Amino acid sequence: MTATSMGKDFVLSVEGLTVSFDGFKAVNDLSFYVDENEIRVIIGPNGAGKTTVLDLICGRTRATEGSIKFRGKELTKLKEHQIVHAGVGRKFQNPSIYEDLTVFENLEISFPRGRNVFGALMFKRDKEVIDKVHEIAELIFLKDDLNKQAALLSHGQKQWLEIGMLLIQDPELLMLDEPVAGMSVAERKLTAELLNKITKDRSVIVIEHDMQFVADIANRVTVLHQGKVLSEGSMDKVQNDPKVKEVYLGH
Amino acid sequence: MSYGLRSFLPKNDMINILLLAVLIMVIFPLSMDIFRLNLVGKYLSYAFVALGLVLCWGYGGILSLGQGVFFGLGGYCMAMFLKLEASSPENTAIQSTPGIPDFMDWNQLTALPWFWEPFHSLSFTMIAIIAVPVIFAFIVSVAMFKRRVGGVYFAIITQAIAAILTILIIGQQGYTGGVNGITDLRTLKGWDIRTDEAKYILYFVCCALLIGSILVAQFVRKSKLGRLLVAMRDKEDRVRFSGYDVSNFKIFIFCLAAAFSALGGAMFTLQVGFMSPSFVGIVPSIEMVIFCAVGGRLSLLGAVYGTLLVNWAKTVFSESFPELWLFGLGALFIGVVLAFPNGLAGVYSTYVEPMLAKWLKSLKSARPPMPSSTADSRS
Amino acid sequence: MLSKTLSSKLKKTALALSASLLLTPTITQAEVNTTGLAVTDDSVTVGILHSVTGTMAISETGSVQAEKLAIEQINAMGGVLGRQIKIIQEDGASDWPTFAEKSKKLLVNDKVAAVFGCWTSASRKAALPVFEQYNGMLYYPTFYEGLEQSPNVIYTGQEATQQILEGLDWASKTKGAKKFYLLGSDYIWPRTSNKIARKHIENVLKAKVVGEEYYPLGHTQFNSVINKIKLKKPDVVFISVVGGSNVAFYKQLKAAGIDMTKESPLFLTISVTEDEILGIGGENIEGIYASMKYFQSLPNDNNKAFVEAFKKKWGKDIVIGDVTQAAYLGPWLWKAAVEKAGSFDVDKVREASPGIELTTAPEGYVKVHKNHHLWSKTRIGVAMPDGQYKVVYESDDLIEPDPFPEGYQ
Amino acid sequence: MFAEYTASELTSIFAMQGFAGLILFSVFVLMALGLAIIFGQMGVINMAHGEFMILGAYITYLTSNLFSEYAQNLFSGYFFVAMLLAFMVTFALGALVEWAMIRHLYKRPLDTLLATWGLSLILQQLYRTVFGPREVGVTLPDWLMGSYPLTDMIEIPINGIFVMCITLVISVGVYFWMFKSRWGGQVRAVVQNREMAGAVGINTEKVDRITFALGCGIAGVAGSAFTMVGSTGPTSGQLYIVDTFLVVVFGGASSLLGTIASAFTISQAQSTMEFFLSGSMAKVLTLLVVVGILMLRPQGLFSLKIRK
Repeated sequence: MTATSMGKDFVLSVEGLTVSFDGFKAVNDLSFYVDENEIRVIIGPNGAGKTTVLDLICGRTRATEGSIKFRGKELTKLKEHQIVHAGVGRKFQNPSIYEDLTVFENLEISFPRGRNVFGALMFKRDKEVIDKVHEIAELIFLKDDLNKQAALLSHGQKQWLEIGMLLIQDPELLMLDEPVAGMSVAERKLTAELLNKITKDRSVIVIEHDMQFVADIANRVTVLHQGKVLSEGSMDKVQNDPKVKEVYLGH
Repeated sequence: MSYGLRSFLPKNDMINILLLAVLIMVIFPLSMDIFRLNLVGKYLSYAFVALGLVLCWGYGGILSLGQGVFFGLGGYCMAMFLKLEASSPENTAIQSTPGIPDFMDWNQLTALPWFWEPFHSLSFTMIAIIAVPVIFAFIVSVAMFKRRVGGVYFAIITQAIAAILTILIIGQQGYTGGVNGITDLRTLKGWDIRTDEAKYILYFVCCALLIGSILVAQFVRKSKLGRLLVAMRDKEDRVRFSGYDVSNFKIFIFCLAAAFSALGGAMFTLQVGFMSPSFVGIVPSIEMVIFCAVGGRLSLLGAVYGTLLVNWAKTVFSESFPELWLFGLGALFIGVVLAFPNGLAGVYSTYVEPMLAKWLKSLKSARPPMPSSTADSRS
Repeated sequence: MLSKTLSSKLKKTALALSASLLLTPTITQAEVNTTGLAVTDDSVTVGILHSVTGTMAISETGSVQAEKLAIEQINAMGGVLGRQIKIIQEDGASDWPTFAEKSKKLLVNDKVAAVFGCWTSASRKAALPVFEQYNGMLYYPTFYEGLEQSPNVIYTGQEATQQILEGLDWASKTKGAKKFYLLGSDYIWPRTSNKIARKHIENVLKAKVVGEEYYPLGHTQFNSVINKIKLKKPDVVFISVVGGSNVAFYKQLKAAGIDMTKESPLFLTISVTEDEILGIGGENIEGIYASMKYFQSLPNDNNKAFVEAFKKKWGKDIVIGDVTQAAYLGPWLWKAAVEKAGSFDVDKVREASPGIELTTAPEGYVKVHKNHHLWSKTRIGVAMPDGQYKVVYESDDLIEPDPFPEGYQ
Repeated sequence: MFAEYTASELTSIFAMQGFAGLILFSVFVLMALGLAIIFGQMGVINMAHGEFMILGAYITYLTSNLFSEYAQNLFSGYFFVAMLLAFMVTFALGALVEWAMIRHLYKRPLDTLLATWGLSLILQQLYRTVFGPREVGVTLPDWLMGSYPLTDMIEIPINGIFVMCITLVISVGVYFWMFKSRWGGQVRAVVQNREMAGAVGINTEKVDRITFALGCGIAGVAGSAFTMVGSTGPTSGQLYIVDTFLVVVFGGASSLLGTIASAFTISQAQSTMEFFLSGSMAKVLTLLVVVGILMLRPQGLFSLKIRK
């Protein structure tokens, strides 16, 4: 936490965040801040606590200590769906889509309307919904597969679909866990393009291993190691940090 | 895609529901005597439970082994009303306290317990038949689903609840009629429900309510809520992170299933003429799951056919081969689960329907086949 | 009043008689059957309705065997009113609505002249409205809680007071019992029985009930109640535990160091017949007393012939309990009533039934009371290691059945 | 309620009652251990658990008949042979069932529940056909019957001690097998990560089969032991099923220690309440409390907080 970061209005401020599993501290007194419209990439060796950080922000795991503030709102006490309503969207590491439903239905379910029981019963597939679904489908390269059952998509397409499901929620903070994992080179390129398009008006946190990909998209990079921030800054700065070199190359 | 009736009731489904309606409301009454028809009526009252299970188990992934509880609560509410009417002071003049049900008199109760009082009113009873089980289901499901108890745990806890309720009903015989249940029910607002004519009318009421319930279930299934249930069964977390409070949907569908079961219980009481704890416990509850599984856990109509088929087989086989019946039922159950997890409906849609479609196509090569959206691809 | 209804009934019968005279050529058929029962010139059809499958099959099998034996014997003697008895057997499948359904089938479709059946009270309660609606006749074999007296049922087993009062009196008089502990399975029969027992103990015997306890059906852990019995030190433990719980209870009793033959306390049951002892094991229950109307070991000649015939038909290892004998009485009582009435008509059989005597009953002499229960004796037997009871006491007179006992409710 | 008793009477009764609780505890552990292994380690719900127990009981019955027929002089020792046979037969049947049925259902845990229910129906009817609908009486050797008088009032039932010993032996055996043996390590590896375990050369199919069979085998021994305290009939197995499942779930499904702790809690609660209340109410209250606690703490008494 640098001096300049104090007192400024951040989209997301994580402070003193700790979570322990039976005494093992997966995340240990972690603090970092994400700016408006910033693309932040979190990297780190396996077991550094990257996914756990995302789990903590979106409410999947409860923090033992510390605070997560999103636009001044404390997230640690909210339930998952309330955090989503506040404007945080999250993509999982393995594509998490509804395999039994069609692409259209996958996107439609993610459309932010009719989110309570009664609303879901009375939900109508009106023009607004259909237009929005088509718009997003176009964006994620799936406009020809709308009626396809999601289980039949390729791995890369599933990743895109999940990104699309987030986009249709129009979150202010988008969190992506390894969005290009398992993709072919061509798909990777398309994904980078897609991310560039969709990150325009929002803040994004990305977890990624692919350094080339990271260099392409990141504004700032945070390196996690053993649940703590090891280094933070631009890609160049981080790459030349001796501590980072030691962690990555030392074993 | 136009919305409205078409979307909630596609032509295929409409035809299938109509076929069922014709079968149970025209063909059965014409081809059976009232004795057999009354039996079918009893089976159909179980079909309500199976219908509820399709929604909460097939779609919601919530397996309840305690649906007998709701069936029983609905049935007992109905039975309490009928028993009070049958226990008028004139009918019970020989008792030491006339005007209360006979079993209370034997148990030295000298006044009607407070919770029996409102069941003098038919309108209260009608509300209670649905409200009591639903409130109970609501309490149970809020406690469980808000804490994310699911799957196996839910199944076992509902099973324990069924066991508790049975022990309670049997033990508190002064208030409930004990192990014998509430028997000798005669009239509904002066109308003798034991005559053949009444049995016909009750049968048709039962059919009408069943078709109505199927339509309600169909509406839920085809609404976004139905798709959400499928989504939840697959990736519960994803639904949460799409901004839905998953537990509310589970609570809703569980309560709806309870309401269906209760309706079935009330129709059971009316048609059979009594209610007893042997329809509340673990064994009947699991049998109802069997009906649903055999018919197809993802098919509303399949559940109805499954119920009819299993019960019909039970009646026929247990008469001719009582020894073999349990072997048959057990084998059927294992076979369905292992080989046809989607039951009869699954067999129909994977084998029969394509054949039919091919055949129809060869008749007149037009009209593309309807996409089926209910395929279950879980392996 | 009575003569008026009687004469009007006679008139009706005469009318029906003359009507059928015109229609059917066979006079005899019409005379004995004016209500369209399944009676022909040489046969009459009756129903047997017990559970052959399900959990109750264990208990009801003996009744089916006894009823079939009785009917076979009656047929061998020339039948009823010159007609051979045909049987339609239906399975109640341990499921109460099924009993109601099958009753209806037997009465409406098969038009049977009488039904021998039901075992549990629940099945009888379920079937009763059907018998009343379609005016059928049911011969019900089980000892039960009483509190019922239907014109359409003949109860060939004991109602509660017949089994209980004499047994308690015996314990009080010959064993000087002052403190009683009541224990039962948790359902209507044990609860009603214990209610009657408590009143009798407190009001008539002027003794004390030191404990009353019920366990759910199927319960298998009785160590706590055994401890309570040890603590309260009753003179008599009065037991109405049924089914699988029985086995667990007596085994645990024995294991807890209670020697039942020492009679301290004395164990008096109304629920363990020779049938149940098979499952419990004779050595585990030696020394308990049972209050019943029938034991297989009864030394009279009727019984010796009955036991011999029963074993000949159903196998030499079979045992015969109280209910089995009561079931055996059903067809005989019906035959006697039909012959007295000279008709198979249910109304006439009902009218003829009170006062029917049976001198050939294995239990000795029985008589039908006007409340449709049987006058019969009460016997106390002590369980022997071979699984039989030895009769140690027999009431002097027949005990009057009293299904609605004054002062016991 | 204790005013009329002397202090020594009360002491001995409480001692006896504590002992009754311990016996109930042993019975619960025996019932639940096999199920806990199958459910906790494999996620399979075996509704036919009770029928496996009854199979063990029937084997004991057959063995006792055999001995009294052909080896009367060895009769006093037959019970050990019977338990061994019960274990082997139920183990074999368990392996067969796993091979024919369960292995196809690992990804559908709720379906195992339904399929094993079907199995339980078949087994019940099988018992009925083979052994008749009546309960059978198992003759016990004399040394297992009766009790050992500790004082005038306190009598220790010998078969209770015997059940406790069996429970202890089996619990210790399971502990060593699960946590000290190579085999147990493989089982735990498979539970934690099936693919990885398979990749490092563990024969996961064999592990599954033997785990399931072992659970069934323990059920068989339990059934054999229960001939001393309970009934043996075609449907007797049904009597145990609710209690057994509640013990396992209450303990926290994945923890064997939890199962034992939960058996202890439930048995003590039940036996205490049975002493102060009537039996039926005690049962209802026990079940209600257990269900109530499970609603508040669905993960059961013992559960590991794990990283998802």
